[in-house]
Amino acid sequence: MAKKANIKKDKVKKIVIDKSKSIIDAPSGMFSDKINEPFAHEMIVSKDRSENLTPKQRKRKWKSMANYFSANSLWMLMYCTGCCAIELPQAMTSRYDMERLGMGPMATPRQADILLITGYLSLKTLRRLIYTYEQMSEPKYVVGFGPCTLNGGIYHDSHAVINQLDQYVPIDLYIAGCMPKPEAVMNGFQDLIDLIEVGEATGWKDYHARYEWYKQNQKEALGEVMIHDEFHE
Amino acid sequence: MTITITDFLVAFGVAFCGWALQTSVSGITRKTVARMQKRYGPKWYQNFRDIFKLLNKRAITHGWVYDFGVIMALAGIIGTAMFTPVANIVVFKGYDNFFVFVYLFAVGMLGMAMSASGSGNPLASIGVMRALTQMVGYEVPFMVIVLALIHVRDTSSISALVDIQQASGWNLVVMPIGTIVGFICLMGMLGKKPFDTYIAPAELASGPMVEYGGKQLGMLMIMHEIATFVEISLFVNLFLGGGSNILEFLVKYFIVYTLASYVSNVLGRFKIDQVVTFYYKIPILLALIQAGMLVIFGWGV
Amino acid sequence: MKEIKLFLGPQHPGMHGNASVHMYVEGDIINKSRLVPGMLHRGFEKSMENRTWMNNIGLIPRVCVVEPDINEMCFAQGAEILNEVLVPEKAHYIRMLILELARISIHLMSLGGIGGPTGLYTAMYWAQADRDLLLDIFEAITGHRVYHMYIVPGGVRKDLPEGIEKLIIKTLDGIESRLPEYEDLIFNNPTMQSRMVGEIMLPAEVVWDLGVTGIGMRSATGEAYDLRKVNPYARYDQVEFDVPVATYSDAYTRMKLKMLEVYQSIRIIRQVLDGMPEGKPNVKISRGSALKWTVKEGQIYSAVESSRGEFGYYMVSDGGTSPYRVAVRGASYPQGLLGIEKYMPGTRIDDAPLWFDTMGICSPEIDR
Amino acid sequence: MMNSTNRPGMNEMVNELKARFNVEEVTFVQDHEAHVDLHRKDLHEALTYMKQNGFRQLSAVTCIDWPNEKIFQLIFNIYDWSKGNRFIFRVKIDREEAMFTTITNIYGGAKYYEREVHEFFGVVFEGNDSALKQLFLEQWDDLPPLRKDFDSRAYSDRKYVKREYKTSFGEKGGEPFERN
Repeated sequence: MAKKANIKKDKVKKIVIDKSKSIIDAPSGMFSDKINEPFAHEMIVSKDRSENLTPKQRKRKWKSMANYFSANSLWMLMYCTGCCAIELPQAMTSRYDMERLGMGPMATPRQADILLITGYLSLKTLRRLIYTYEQMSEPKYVVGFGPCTLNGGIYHDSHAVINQLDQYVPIDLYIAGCMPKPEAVMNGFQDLIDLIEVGEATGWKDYHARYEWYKQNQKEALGEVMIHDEFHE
Repeated sequence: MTITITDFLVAFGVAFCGWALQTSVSGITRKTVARMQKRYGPKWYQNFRDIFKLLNKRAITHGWVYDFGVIMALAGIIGTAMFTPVANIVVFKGYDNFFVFVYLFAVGMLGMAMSASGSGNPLASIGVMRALTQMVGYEVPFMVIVLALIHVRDTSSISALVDIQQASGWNLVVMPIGTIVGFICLMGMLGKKPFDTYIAPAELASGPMVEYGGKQLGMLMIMHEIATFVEISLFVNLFLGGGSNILEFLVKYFIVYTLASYVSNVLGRFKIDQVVTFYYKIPILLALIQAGMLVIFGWGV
Repeated sequence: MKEIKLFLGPQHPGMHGNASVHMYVEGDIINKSRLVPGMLHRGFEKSMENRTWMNNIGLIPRVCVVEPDINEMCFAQGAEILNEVLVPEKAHYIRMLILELARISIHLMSLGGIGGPTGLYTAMYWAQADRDLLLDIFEAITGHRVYHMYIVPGGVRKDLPEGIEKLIIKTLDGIESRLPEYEDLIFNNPTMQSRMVGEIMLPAEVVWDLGVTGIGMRSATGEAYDLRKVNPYARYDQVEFDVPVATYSDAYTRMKLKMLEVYQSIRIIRQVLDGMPEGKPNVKISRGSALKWTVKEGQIYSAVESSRGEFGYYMVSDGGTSPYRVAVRGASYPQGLLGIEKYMPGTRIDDAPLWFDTMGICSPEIDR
Repeated sequence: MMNSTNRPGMNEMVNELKARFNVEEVTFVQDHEAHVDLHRKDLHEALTYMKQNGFRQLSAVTCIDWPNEKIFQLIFNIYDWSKGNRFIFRVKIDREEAMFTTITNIYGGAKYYEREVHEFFGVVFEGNDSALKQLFLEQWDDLPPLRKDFDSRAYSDRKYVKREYKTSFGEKGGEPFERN
């Protein structure tokens, strides 16, 4: 695979536009200024004049290094929430070999960086998913697979499946297809890596900033987020 | 012999280089193992990226025992690595006794166990319990072999053992059965399959490490790499004659680690009772035979 | 020793699919265990009532994610019998081809899947690589890799593409030549034997008690209880194949039977390709829009043999354009729910993930 | 639909059933599949008799809702592996007072099927106490979902946020996409 050492400017721009779409529904004014601040452009510029950096820019440079490491070592959580998980083994194993991108499966949410929401989410899963998401250590990223995470997909009229996932947890990237082929999955991950490298995958900051809003939505759908894991006799 | 500040710096250098070496070697092994699995595998420096990413993440804590245990584990292992003789670099000459390793190593492991139990997750406690059980398994045959070796060579200093081997042939030749037992025990120490029962992602979700994330996990990964470095160096020094120069040592080191990885790649995982019964059957028997051959009959010496 | 409560799943590397096992363990031994299903509950049976017969073809493969074709077969077969549609001979043969390819693919996945709980990841990589070749065949025939929506009432959606036989034979030859390698890696491997031989027993009485079907039943009773033999559907009575059976059902035997079934499926596919009749692959079942296709009033239970056992749809039609009620009988229902409750206690926690793999438990078909 | 079958064992079994129990109607759907409408009081004895005669497997227990007739139809699906014959017993119970006696003492495997029927239809099985708890759903707050008078689309619309599409599709531009 061709390594994208230099991110092409037009590609970055394209993704940024896509990203803004997914958060367009959010009530305005809830973002702090810093979250939406794109520093993709500055990062590319700062390579040329690296000597005279202000402290802020220097911090940014450190941040971009951090982003490089975050982007190239994505550990994903093995949590198959729905159908799309069936193509993940294909993407993980010999033919497509996700490990080339530095990605690998991890056993617990504490260790993981990305949460793959592979398809539809029933209410029962959503409750556990919120727990899992909140357990992951930051920075963390969420990828939604297929139309079910966007608008319910084929289960839009089901009594058990939620319709719009970004109401409950922030999504950094969607991958299209029902189910996405491994090529699409790999391509999506490459896009996510690019997003992280330029610092655009800020869903987790959004979750901090609009925590009340997310919690409100979660409660509306779930009644209570609490899991009563009683041992059913 | 007086210990100067330079010695300390060199010792730290050994620990640091050991970490860098092991991280690279394991990266290369990941790549070659991937080829056995019909795929390309990650970049060879992937492990460095993983570690730096983890150190870069935000940390959460489960109480001071949890945090302190990690630091204790890392410090203990770095301390052990400082004593490790690498080829002709022996920093604290006269202090590189085998028993120093045994005790210092325990500090690191204890820190790890303490921290894992401090996280409060039942899976972590089960993992720690299994790790200790497994230790009981492999320590006995390993100790039998090494004590027999120390008895016939009349020294417990690692560098002295290396010198003897350089002069009169490797211990691999003197005690072939013992070397095999040593290698099996090394697999147990490294936690390679079939002896990775205490990590067992399938049922324990990585066992002691279950609650670690972010910076603590990064530190544990560094600790794990250094511990691997110490263990393999110990094996190379004890059985394969160390190295007269760095290159020779590195070649042996690489071969041992790669061999262990390849073997583990085609084996499944034992259950914990199977681990203990395994160690208490064949390796201990072989170890006793070898010890008898060495100590009573003096064959090969 | 203190009894502690452990959760295996839903987010857990040892779990197959999105389900959870709650268990009380003492040391390593499981004292009590329950499956907690429903994380994949989508209300399938309700959704099917809200869609027309033809629209349902897009929905039903999703009942069991790993093995979608059996759903299509059940649905199409049931609707055809109710409506007295005569399916052309060629369609039957193509259906058999698809079903057997699917069987190989899920058995390969299961063979590799044993690598997950036991740590033998090499097997997983190899098996998935081989399975991917089969998915290529599916893509060439049906246009989809996983959900094919190919077997429809009245036949199959379209004819086989030209020259596909060569691709299939080549792929199957390759897989057959590699199967001995799997045997060496999984079945002749001493560490794997120590994990599987004599573990997770399934005696014959337990089989009858639970109602386990499929490989679990055949490996315990020693009888060829396979719907393809007992009640042949499609044209399984016109091809020659053996059903591997055993009388001692441990994890090893069940995995071995899966392996042997792969050989038999390859044998069936060869015969199917040789005896492929000429003609059309489907008949026109309705005049005008297929969406307005109605099925005659009646009830039917249409069952096929999946890789995990008897898989069936109980279909009720009131003569309308959509099904009145469809009840899915998931093949892994007995061993998944009652089996875990009654017979998992006593095993060790190391065996719990293996239980899922060797018993063949598919959580989406339990939850639906 | 056939009225008789040539398969060995089927006709004899049907005749036996007719002689012993209060059989309302028998239909042969396929060669090996007979649907038997029984009176609800006879079901347990019939199942016991069938189990003694080779029908050792319970394939499924399920339910059909007929709101117009105000009945639930319970389906008991049993199978004889050695002969390959399938009998499906159907009994009718009152929809308002949906109660039935459990069959777990005859077929132990029915435990979870009954639980599922209770969860999705609200049929109470006397003697199977575990069936009263929720299995698939969690904190469910409406009618049992598989009943005909439960509208899953309305429930979904009410409960879950739907994505609104303001983008215009094609030339018509901005018109809401009509379904059905």
